[in-house]
Amino acid sequence: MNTLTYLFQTAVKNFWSEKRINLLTVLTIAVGLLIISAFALITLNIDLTLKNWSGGFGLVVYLKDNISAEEEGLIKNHFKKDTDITSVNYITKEQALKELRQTLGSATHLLEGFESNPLPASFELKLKRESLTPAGIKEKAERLKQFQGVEDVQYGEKWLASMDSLSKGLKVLTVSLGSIILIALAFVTYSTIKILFYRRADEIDTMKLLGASRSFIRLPFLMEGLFIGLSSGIIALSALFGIYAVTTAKTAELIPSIKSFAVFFPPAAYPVLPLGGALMSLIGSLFAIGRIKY
Amino acid sequence: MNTLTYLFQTAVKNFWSEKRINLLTVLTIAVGLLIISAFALITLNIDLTLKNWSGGFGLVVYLKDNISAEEEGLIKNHFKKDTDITSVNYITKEQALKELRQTLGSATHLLEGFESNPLPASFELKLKRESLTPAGIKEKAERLKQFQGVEDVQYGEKWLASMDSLSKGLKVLTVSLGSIILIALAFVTYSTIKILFYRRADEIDTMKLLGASRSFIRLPFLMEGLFIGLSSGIIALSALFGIYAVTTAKTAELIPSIKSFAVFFPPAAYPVLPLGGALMSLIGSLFAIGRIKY
Amino acid sequence: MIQFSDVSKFYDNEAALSDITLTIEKGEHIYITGPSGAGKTTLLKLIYAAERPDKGTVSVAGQDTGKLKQGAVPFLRRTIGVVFQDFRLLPNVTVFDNIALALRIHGIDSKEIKENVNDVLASIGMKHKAHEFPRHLSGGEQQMAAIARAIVSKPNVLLADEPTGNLDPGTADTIIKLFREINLRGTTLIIATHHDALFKNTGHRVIYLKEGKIEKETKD
Amino acid sequence: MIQFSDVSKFYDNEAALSDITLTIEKGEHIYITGPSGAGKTTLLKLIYAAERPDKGTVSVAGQDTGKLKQGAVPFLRRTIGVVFQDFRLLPNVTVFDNIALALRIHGIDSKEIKENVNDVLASIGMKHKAHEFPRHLSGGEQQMAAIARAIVSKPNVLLADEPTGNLDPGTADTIIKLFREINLRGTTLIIATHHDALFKNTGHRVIYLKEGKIEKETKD
Ligand SMILES: Nc1ncnc2c1ncn2[C@@H]1O[C@H](COP(=O)(O)OP(=O)(O)OP(=O)(O)O)[C@@H](O)[C@H]1O
Ligand SMILES: Nc1ncnc2c1ncn2[C@@H]1O[C@H](COP(=O)(O)OP(=O)(O)OP(=O)(O)O)[C@@H](O)[C@H]1O
Ligand SMILES: [Mg+2]
Ligand SMILES: [Mg+2]
Repeated sequence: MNTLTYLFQTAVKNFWSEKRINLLTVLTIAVGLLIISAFALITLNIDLTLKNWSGGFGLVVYLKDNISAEEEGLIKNHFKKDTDITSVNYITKEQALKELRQTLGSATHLLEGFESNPLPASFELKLKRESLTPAGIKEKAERLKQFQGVEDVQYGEKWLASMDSLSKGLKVLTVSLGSIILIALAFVTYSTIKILFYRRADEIDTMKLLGASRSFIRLPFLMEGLFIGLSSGIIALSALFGIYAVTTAKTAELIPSIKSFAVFFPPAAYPVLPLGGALMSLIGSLFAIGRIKY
Repeated sequence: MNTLTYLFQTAVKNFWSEKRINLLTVLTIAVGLLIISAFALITLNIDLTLKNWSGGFGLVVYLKDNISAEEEGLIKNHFKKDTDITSVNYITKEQALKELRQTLGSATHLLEGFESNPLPASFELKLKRESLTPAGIKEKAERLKQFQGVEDVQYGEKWLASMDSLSKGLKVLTVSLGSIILIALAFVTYSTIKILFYRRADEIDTMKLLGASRSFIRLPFLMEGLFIGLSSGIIALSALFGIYAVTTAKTAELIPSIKSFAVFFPPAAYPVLPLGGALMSLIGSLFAIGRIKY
Repeated sequence: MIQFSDVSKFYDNEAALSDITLTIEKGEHIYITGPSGAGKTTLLKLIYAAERPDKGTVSVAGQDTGKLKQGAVPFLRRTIGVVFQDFRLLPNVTVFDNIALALRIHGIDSKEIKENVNDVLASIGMKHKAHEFPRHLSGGEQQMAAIARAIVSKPNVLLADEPTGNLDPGTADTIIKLFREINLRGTTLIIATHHDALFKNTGHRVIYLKEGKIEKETKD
Repeated sequence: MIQFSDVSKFYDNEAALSDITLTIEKGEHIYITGPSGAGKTTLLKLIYAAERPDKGTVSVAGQDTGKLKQGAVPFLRRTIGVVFQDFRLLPNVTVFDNIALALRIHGIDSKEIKENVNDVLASIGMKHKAHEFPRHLSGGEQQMAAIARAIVSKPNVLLADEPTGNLDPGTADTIIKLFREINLRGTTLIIATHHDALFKNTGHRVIYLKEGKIEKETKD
């Protein structure tokens, strides 16, 4: 116990006695953690935005004018059984015409040639995000077309395909760039701590010659690494929050809607950065000290 | 001259005598340069992609069925004088109908109610990218509406607005994230070199006591910094190229079209990374050595 | 008991020590002398297992240091106090903490450490420098701190490598008297030195090394 | 000519030197002695401007070191050779390069450097260690390398701080003889040492320091 207290004090002393260079190390690692967490936050926000967009996506089932109540019942029943469908919205012929008028805007005169309402009634279906794959939707559409009373089934094939590839591309980018950055930062941490401890090789030698055990030598270094990582994490978290606040405020001047969908990490995730930093530095220190041979 | 040769040899020797730790430093800085140049490359590619997309954007000027040749002439003349317009395409009533049929696809029966072709002839205008601001386009549209024989002027207002804000947002993101990363890396470089040179404080002291001049002490360190930066830059450039090649190849499996628009930096820009790295390390070293006081 | 049997140690194919056979009894007070580069420091290093013999065996307290497991080395070293020729003080801690370190390693508690360190500092007249850092000490003061660290843990064996090189004759005398006291309490004492005034006419055993070999042995 | 006029130097409000007045003529051969912590090293540091006086003035070759501009310091130091008490060898370069460094600083060309360094190494019998790194040398060998570096550039003033602390009497004699030769060629020679055998009965001037003050001065 006494020895542990001493080793802890030693770590604090060592940290303090080289405060300038330790501060540099802390800031370096903090900057690294900041980059990776900023990256994670941006990814999170892009992902949420994509989810929002694709939440508006669905299938439209156009009904024949002469559909029977029984046929309509069968179709509705099918919707109920399909767990991928999250909402069903019935659009009457009149609503459809109204919507078309709105969409056409100033070109509404195009509709003047019609004697009766040419538009069909329809069901608008919304699907779970997970089910929004081009192949899956196509299959669903084909099945719905088989029903009696269904005139046609439409969905944004092209849009869906590009949305899908955008989402996939983004995932590839996120994972590859993210892991590059992660590896890079693990490396920067290791390297910084290695260089920092390299100076102490003499000191370690002396301790060995005085009969210190491996753990006696290592513990202060590991604790120092832990402090460094922990402080880095706390600094990174604060900086990230600051930058997030400033950036959203600034961006809101250009895109006011940003405030409604930009998010920060949930409070439960706050400890991740300090603890992650501490763990990373701890492992970095462990490698940096290396094998102690007598 | 003799002394310069010696100082150069000293730098090489120093670099070599601590090769492990110098290699770590080189890799750390290389990783930093890699991240920043990867970021620049991604930004470049996104920007080009946006340019491609918006290249397809334009205004459509719908003409009245009863437009006179003189009126058409005046309109065409106006187009010629407006330097923002890069291309003008005349769409006849028949072409318009054909296009609409294609667009409607399986819903083409909607057109069956028409007796005569309800669609107007039109001019499709393409604009310079720089002129694609919501306000500018709106003004252009209003002016065109004043012409005799013009039925209506349409443009993707919403799409343009979101495209514009996307582009602006991206720019804000790029500049802010980019400068954070740049500052971070300048800092990592400085810090790594500082920590590396910190060990040599004793050596510097000894040199001072032996009567070495400031430049005699500094030059080997600066050269060592230069080597470190130069090697880092070369490694980063090679790694970036490797990652680019692998990533585009991998991504092409998902989005085949990527090959047609993904670009790497032009060869003329290759020296930027090694030279930039060298410069950065040089400045970092200069700060790291600090003022030499006697 | 320390025993060298036909020990050689090579650096870059040159023998720093060759065919040394030597027995040092428990509680002995012995000097190692000889010109620069004769192998004095190397001989001491073999005792505290900082070097392993390339030929022959070195046994310390019954343990063959050449065959010692890594984990056993610290335990051996804790029974040996060493005054290093180049002092080897930790630069980032005070004189007090440098000396206390030798006790910390034994897991002794802080109160006892404080007492012991202060006692040692008092006995060598260095109390006023307890809270200085090594770089703020004179050469002799650094050497005194190194001596204090070696003796504070009351080791079974005390090795002192040129312990008076930076000391004035008066202080050197004090140190030698202190060493003698420690030796009388049962500690085996091995001093490597050029300083023949330390052993001249004392009746102690002196080993003369030359070019890695034992040239002669006397009882002055 | 080196002149101390009423010089004091304080560390943490304690005087390491107080009220020193002393004149050393060009070409003199003088010893500074006194117990550990008396201020010998501090006195030498004031000469090569590693410390500036807190009171009084130190003048070296007509220059007041206290008022010396930063840019002038290296030029002063190039006229002074110093054997540091803790050697101060660069750890990353060989003995040869450590010694050559003193000449590099003068901008001398490589061929001449090689000759001079080899001559010096030969004169102190260290040629066989020319390409070793300092950490692979014995204590005495390191001290010899430090001496070689101080004398290789044939300085006007040679300061040697405890230059024989790690040398055996034979080697110490050789070094002192070498110093004497250098002195006879006109170099001012100032040796700080505890080792009274160096100056006993030589007829040289000896300054005895004690607690920062000049206690006495003799011509032994
Ligand atoms: N940088 C420093 N900071 C604080 N005190 C110092 C510093 N340098 C020297 N001292 C103190 O000044 C006094 C004189 O030191 P100095 O090194 O001149 O002694 P010395 O005569 O050379 O002794 P030695 O023979 O032991 O080398 C000593 O008490 C020392 O502790
Ligand atoms: N690590 C090493 N690598 C290479 N050679 C070494 C090493 N350590 C010692 N030597 C050489 O071995 C020989 C004996 O060295 P040692 O340090 O034992 O001498 P010493 O008797 O202690 O001398 P001194 O009185 O000068 O301290 C010397 O020639 C030295 O150069
Ligand atoms: Mg030795
Ligand atoms: Mg001194």
